[in-house]
Amino acid sequence: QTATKPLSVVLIPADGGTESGTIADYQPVFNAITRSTGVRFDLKVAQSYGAVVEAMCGGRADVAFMGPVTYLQAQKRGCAKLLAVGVENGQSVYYAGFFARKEAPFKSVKDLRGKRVAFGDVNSASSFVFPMAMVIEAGLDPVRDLGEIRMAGSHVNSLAALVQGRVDAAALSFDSYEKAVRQGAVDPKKFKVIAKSSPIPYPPIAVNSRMAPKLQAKLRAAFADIAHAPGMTPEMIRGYGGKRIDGYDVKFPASKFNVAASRMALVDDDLKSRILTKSASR
Amino acid sequence: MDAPAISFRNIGKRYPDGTRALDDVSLDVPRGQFCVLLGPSGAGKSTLLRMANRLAEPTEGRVLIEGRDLTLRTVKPIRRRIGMIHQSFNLVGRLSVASNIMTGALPALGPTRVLTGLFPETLKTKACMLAASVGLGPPHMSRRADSLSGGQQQRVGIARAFMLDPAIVLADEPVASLDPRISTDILGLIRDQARVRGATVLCSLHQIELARAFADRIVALRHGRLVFDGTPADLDRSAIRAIYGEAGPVPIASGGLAA
Amino acid sequence: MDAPAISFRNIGKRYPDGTRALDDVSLDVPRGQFCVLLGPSGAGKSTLLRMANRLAEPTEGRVLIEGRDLTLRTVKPIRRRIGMIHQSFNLVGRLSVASNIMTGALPALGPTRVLTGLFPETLKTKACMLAASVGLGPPHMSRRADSLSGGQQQRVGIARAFMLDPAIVLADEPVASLDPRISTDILGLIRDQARVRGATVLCSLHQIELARAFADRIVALRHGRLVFDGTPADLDRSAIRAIYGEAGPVPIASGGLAA
Amino acid sequence: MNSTAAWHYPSPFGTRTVAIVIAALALLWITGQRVEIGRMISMTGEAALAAVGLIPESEVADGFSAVAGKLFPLQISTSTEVSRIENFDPANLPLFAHIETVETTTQALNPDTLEMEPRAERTTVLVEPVGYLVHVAAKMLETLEIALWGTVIAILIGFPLALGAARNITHSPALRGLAGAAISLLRSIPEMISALFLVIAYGFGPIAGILALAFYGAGYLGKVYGEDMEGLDPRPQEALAAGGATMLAQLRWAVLPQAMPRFIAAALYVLDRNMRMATVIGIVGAGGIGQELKGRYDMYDYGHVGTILVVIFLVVFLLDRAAAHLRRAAL
Amino acid sequence: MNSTAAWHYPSPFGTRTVAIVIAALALLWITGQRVEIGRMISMTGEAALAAVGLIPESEVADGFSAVAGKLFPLQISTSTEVSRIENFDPANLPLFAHIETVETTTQALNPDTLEMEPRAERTTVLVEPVGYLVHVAAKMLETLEIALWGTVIAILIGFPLALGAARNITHSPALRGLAGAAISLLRSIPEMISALFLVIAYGFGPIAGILALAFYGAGYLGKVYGEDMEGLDPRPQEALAAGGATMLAQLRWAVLPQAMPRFIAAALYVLDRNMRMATVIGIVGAGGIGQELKGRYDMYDYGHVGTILVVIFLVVFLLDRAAAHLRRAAL
Ligand SMILES: Nc1ncnc2c1ncn2[C@@H]1O[C@H](COP(=O)(O)OP(=O)(O)OP(=O)(O)O)[C@@H](O)[C@H]1O
Ligand SMILES: Nc1ncnc2c1ncn2[C@@H]1O[C@H](COP(=O)(O)OP(=O)(O)OP(=O)(O)O)[C@@H](O)[C@H]1O
Ligand SMILES: [Mg+2]
Ligand SMILES: [Mg+2]
Repeated sequence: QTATKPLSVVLIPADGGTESGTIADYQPVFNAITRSTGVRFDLKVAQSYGAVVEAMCGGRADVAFMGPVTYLQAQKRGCAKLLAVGVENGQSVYYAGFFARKEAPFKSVKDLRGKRVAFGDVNSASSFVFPMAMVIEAGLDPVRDLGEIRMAGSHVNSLAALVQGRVDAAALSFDSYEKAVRQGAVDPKKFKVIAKSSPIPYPPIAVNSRMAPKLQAKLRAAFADIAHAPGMTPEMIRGYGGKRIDGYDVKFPASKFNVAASRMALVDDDLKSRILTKSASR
Repeated sequence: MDAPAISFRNIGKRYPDGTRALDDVSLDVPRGQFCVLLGPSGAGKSTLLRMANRLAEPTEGRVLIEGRDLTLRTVKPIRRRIGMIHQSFNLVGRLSVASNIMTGALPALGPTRVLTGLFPETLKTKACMLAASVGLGPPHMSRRADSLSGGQQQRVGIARAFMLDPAIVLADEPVASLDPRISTDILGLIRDQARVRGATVLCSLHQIELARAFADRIVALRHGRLVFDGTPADLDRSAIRAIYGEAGPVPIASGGLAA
Repeated sequence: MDAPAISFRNIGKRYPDGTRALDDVSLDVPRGQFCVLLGPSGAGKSTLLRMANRLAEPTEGRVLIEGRDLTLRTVKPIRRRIGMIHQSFNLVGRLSVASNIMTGALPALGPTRVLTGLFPETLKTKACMLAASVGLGPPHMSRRADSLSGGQQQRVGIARAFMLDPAIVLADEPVASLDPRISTDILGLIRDQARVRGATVLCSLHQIELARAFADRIVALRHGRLVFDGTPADLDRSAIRAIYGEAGPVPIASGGLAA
Repeated sequence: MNSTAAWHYPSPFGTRTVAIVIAALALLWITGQRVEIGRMISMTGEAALAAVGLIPESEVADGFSAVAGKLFPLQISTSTEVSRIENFDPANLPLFAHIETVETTTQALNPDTLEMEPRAERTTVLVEPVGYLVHVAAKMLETLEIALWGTVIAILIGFPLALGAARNITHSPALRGLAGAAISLLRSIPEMISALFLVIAYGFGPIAGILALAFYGAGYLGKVYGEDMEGLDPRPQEALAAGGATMLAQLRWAVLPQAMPRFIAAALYVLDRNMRMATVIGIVGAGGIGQELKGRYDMYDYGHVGTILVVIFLVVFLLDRAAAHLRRAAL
Repeated sequence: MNSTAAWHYPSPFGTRTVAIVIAALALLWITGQRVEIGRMISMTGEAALAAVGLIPESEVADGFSAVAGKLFPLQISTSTEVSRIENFDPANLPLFAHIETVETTTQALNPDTLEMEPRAERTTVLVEPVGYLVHVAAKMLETLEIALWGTVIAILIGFPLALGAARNITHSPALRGLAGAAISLLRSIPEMISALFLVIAYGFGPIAGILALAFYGAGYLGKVYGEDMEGLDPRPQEALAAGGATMLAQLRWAVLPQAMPRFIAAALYVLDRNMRMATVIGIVGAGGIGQELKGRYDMYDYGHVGTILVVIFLVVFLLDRAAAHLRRAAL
């Protein structure tokens, strides 16, 4: 890549966000990096995890902000390398969980046996992979033991199904739930968290593994020093979900994503296709 | 009951594109009269006929049918008393001949029959008899109207107009596409119908001979104005010249009759 | 060059729905002849005419134009030499009169002119002259064809047929919707054209008088079979009865001529 | 004439018609049970009764009012934290904008206690009173541009295909079959799917969206234009053919003049359909208002969703009027 | 006759036409630059050149072949680990099925070392040679049922609206305006969005999908049926009106017989469009093949995606043939 052709950056709003909102979150960061390195960027937003993996592997995207599961899929195919992960209060994790109505008698994931449960997108760490792993770790076979599986497509639809009483429990990220409460879409007094997932690594920023190592190093340095880049204010440093973060960790060990990988290994392709089949039956 | 069947009062018509089709035409057609309308092509014959049932609206003057003003409110009941034969037949090409004839009876039928197409036997018989009287036999009845020859289509249109025994018949060149034999048969049929039932006929024609043979009265338009009004006997060579212009109809003038 | 202009050899036609329109018709029309086709409505006149340029395909027999067999391969060049006047006019209603007349010249124009509608001046002049000769003036030229009266539309169709100076003219009731004056003008025009250019005319008509006045030769169909072939002088009362059936044309029989 | 023969009035429908009608009803009955049409009717009925107050509540009515109610009030302003605006210059505000200081209390879920906890924040925001409307309008314009080009390309591909598939233009059955298959192929791939593939081929951006819309639109126009041309009054074309005019001449002077009003209507339909479809395929990264809509929905900003829906309605409505106008002028 | 006057041949186009054409071209030029049409053409051109081997490679061609190539070979069999099948009875296998033992090496994460380790596994699987095809066919049937009912309801709502909006049926401009607005409203809400709301109101299952399809379809049919009725030859209807026939009679005996082929074509178009749309709205939980398609895409199972696309194409193609047949019979 020469300096004349901007690097193509693809952003996925991890649990929902608008095109302009997501760009507004990241534009200042990338602008700062342009100022410090001279590398220019062309930011695009996509909402399909699969399309971004294919874009990375097809060389159509140079940099991507993607969900942890997506990152791992791309990495497994040898297309992506970790660049940086946002840090907030020294941590780079978020949580997902199962939500239910306050009066529901569920106390743990085990109690979901025979119940109707909604999940989000099949490639989403927080609304599918981690919650599904929780079900398996609780000793249940998702297909055999859950009453009904609803693949609602997104965090919002998963929660909406719960709110409307179409399911007994819904899997989504805490972040998305907070947004719903803030926007008055749900009344927090009526719902509770049944179980919390293990910490999920932040959605990372990854580079195409075909990118020249020198350029990768240049970007890595720039991200590490983002807080001191010219023209940056602390408020402009944003990360997952548009939240304010302290900075980017470029030394984040890729092995920390193994937690996610282990969860992914639990939810293998065979299981996924059985879940798909079950969710489609009625 | 002495109001004329059709009464045009100072009718004028200018089409939206500026064409002036009629100009101050006044004409009373008494009940029971067989009145033939002559005039060169484009003289305004079709336009005048179409005003008698408000298919065309006059831009000046007014029309009275049996003494009643023809307005938006009265048009429905008045139209039921009028049968019209259209110059371009206006059949529903995709329907059968039988259905096309039957559409003439629709105004007399209730919504159920209209929707289901289950017509009373009497009307079916009538449709068949009318078809026969214009020379269309049973094999034609279930054929599609658009597979008929020009003259056959015109005859379907004529049968349709008589389904409800109209008190007034408006006929726009009813025999233009017909051979002389059927032409006379059909004009005879229309005249007989009218005589028997006391119906009024206003009929545009191009054939002067037929007009002379059938009309009680002949009127003629030229350039949208009434230029002749008289009995068949009054229609002499100079009158014809006044209607059609200088040369007069050539077949007569150039010795067509002598052949 | 002594092959007849049009030659029908043992033509038969059965429509897909089973209607038998023509039955073993053989007819040679020599070059330069003005041949009139008579026959009652539904006799098969239109069908026969439409076979001369293969708009209808014979189910039996074959058609030769100027000695050449009319096949799928030869039809294009042959059609260019033929001008046709259609019984139902077949104008493009949404186009202007000028454009409709001009469509008659399209076969002679290259694709660029066809696409852009930029026609050569000579053709424009010709279109205007033809319009004038059928009695349509400049104010009609830019009007939409579907806003014309029936007779005016028929005249546009006639002008269109002459745009390319056809060697053969097929005319299907060209004057059905026209008044007697214009009828004779137009048949005169067709005859003159034919005489001057040595063109052949095959023309179906319903008016026996006009047939007598203009034809070099008269042929007649009845129920799809040729029942008469002779000069106008041969067309006597008994011939007419053979063509149209028992009663014969009434206007003549009932003293129409005497009026 | 023969009066017994005259009695022959054809019967309005044959046993074949009756059999077909019965078969169709049976099919509807069986499939209707499988897709729970009965439940749909009873639920809708309940909602209707609840709406007029005859019964106290209905699931459907509740569900509707729960969501639909939240669409209002529409959101038309924007407020942006000034600290997030690069090179913010308080002396040089955008038109109509002003600065406010707001104190907000937000709720956050504490991962340890699993309880919601309030947190107070004080921020300076730039308020633009019609900022969101302007933003939506800009996105809408982009959507319209995508839809417009999707339509233009659809016509460029679809019209030749239609010519190939129309019985009265193309006489060779082989060619017609080929064109028909191409049309079916273009129409059989859901835009959503072709957009996903096109994004991979052309990269993220409007091109993939335009092509996805254009491919499907080409299939639609190929089909509709073809059928329109076949359904015309054949006589004017026949008159031209009778004179020996080429197919091109027949097309230009008999087919097109007659078909134009329908062609225009179909193209405008594709345009407005593209506009709405852009809201779906925009999601894969093809620009336009789609992501805005999906994103706002995912962020529970129902007021924003309401604004977008109203704007889409207005644009569709105006397009409809314009289309009706054009059609009538061409009629 | 007067030969100077005869020289008056109207000019083919006026300055107004020329001005409109120039304005349209300018619009296309400007918007074309905004949506990168130039880039689209050059990329597509490159791909075409690459395809015929004139240039070594093109991004687009690579991207296409990367994805499209993966659609093949189509996946038509299923294999299920027998250990995951409840009450598996090896003596009583499904039709055509057989049992295989496969040895696979998978990479698994060792929870202790947190390293990926290869692990050989030996599993017994039940192979159904056309199992996936059967599954897709069953889903397709369900999709067709949803599409069918979406179409039936669309006709039931759309036809009355079309009557209300058609100039030659409804004479009152107020009523026409009302019907027109309802049609615009129905057409302006993207199915995706109305499906989201309807799922909340009616619950998961086909009802929400059917209604979402039906609402939009009703808008489409309202528009198209209305325009079709307005575009008919007015003379047969005029003939009936001239005799004093009611509007109902005119509709049943002049309008419908003429419009039927178009009506059938439009309804069949809605049917096949619904079928494809079901692949999009199915995603929100409305049944049909949509979730299967989206899910397989998200799982990178392109062989499965290929199978689904081929099945959709076949169904669209067959529907097309059936539609053409019906239309021709009605013509
Ligand atoms: N497309 C068609 N399908 C079936 N039958 C047809 C078709 N066209 C014409 N016919 C039938 O063929 C016969 C001859 O028709 P044709 O149009 O040639 O008659 P014609 O002599 O021109 O009559 P007219 O003087 O009434 O125009 C008629 O009985 C007619 O009904
Ligand atoms: N819809 C219309 N718009 C504009 N002008 C029209 C329309 N209909 C008829 N005209 C014009 O009005 C004049 C009278 O037409 P009309 O149809 O009444 O003539 P006509 O006497 O019936 O002629 P023909 O014997 O040829 O049928 C003609 O010049 C015609 O061109
Ligand atoms: Mg007239
Ligand atoms: Mg004929």
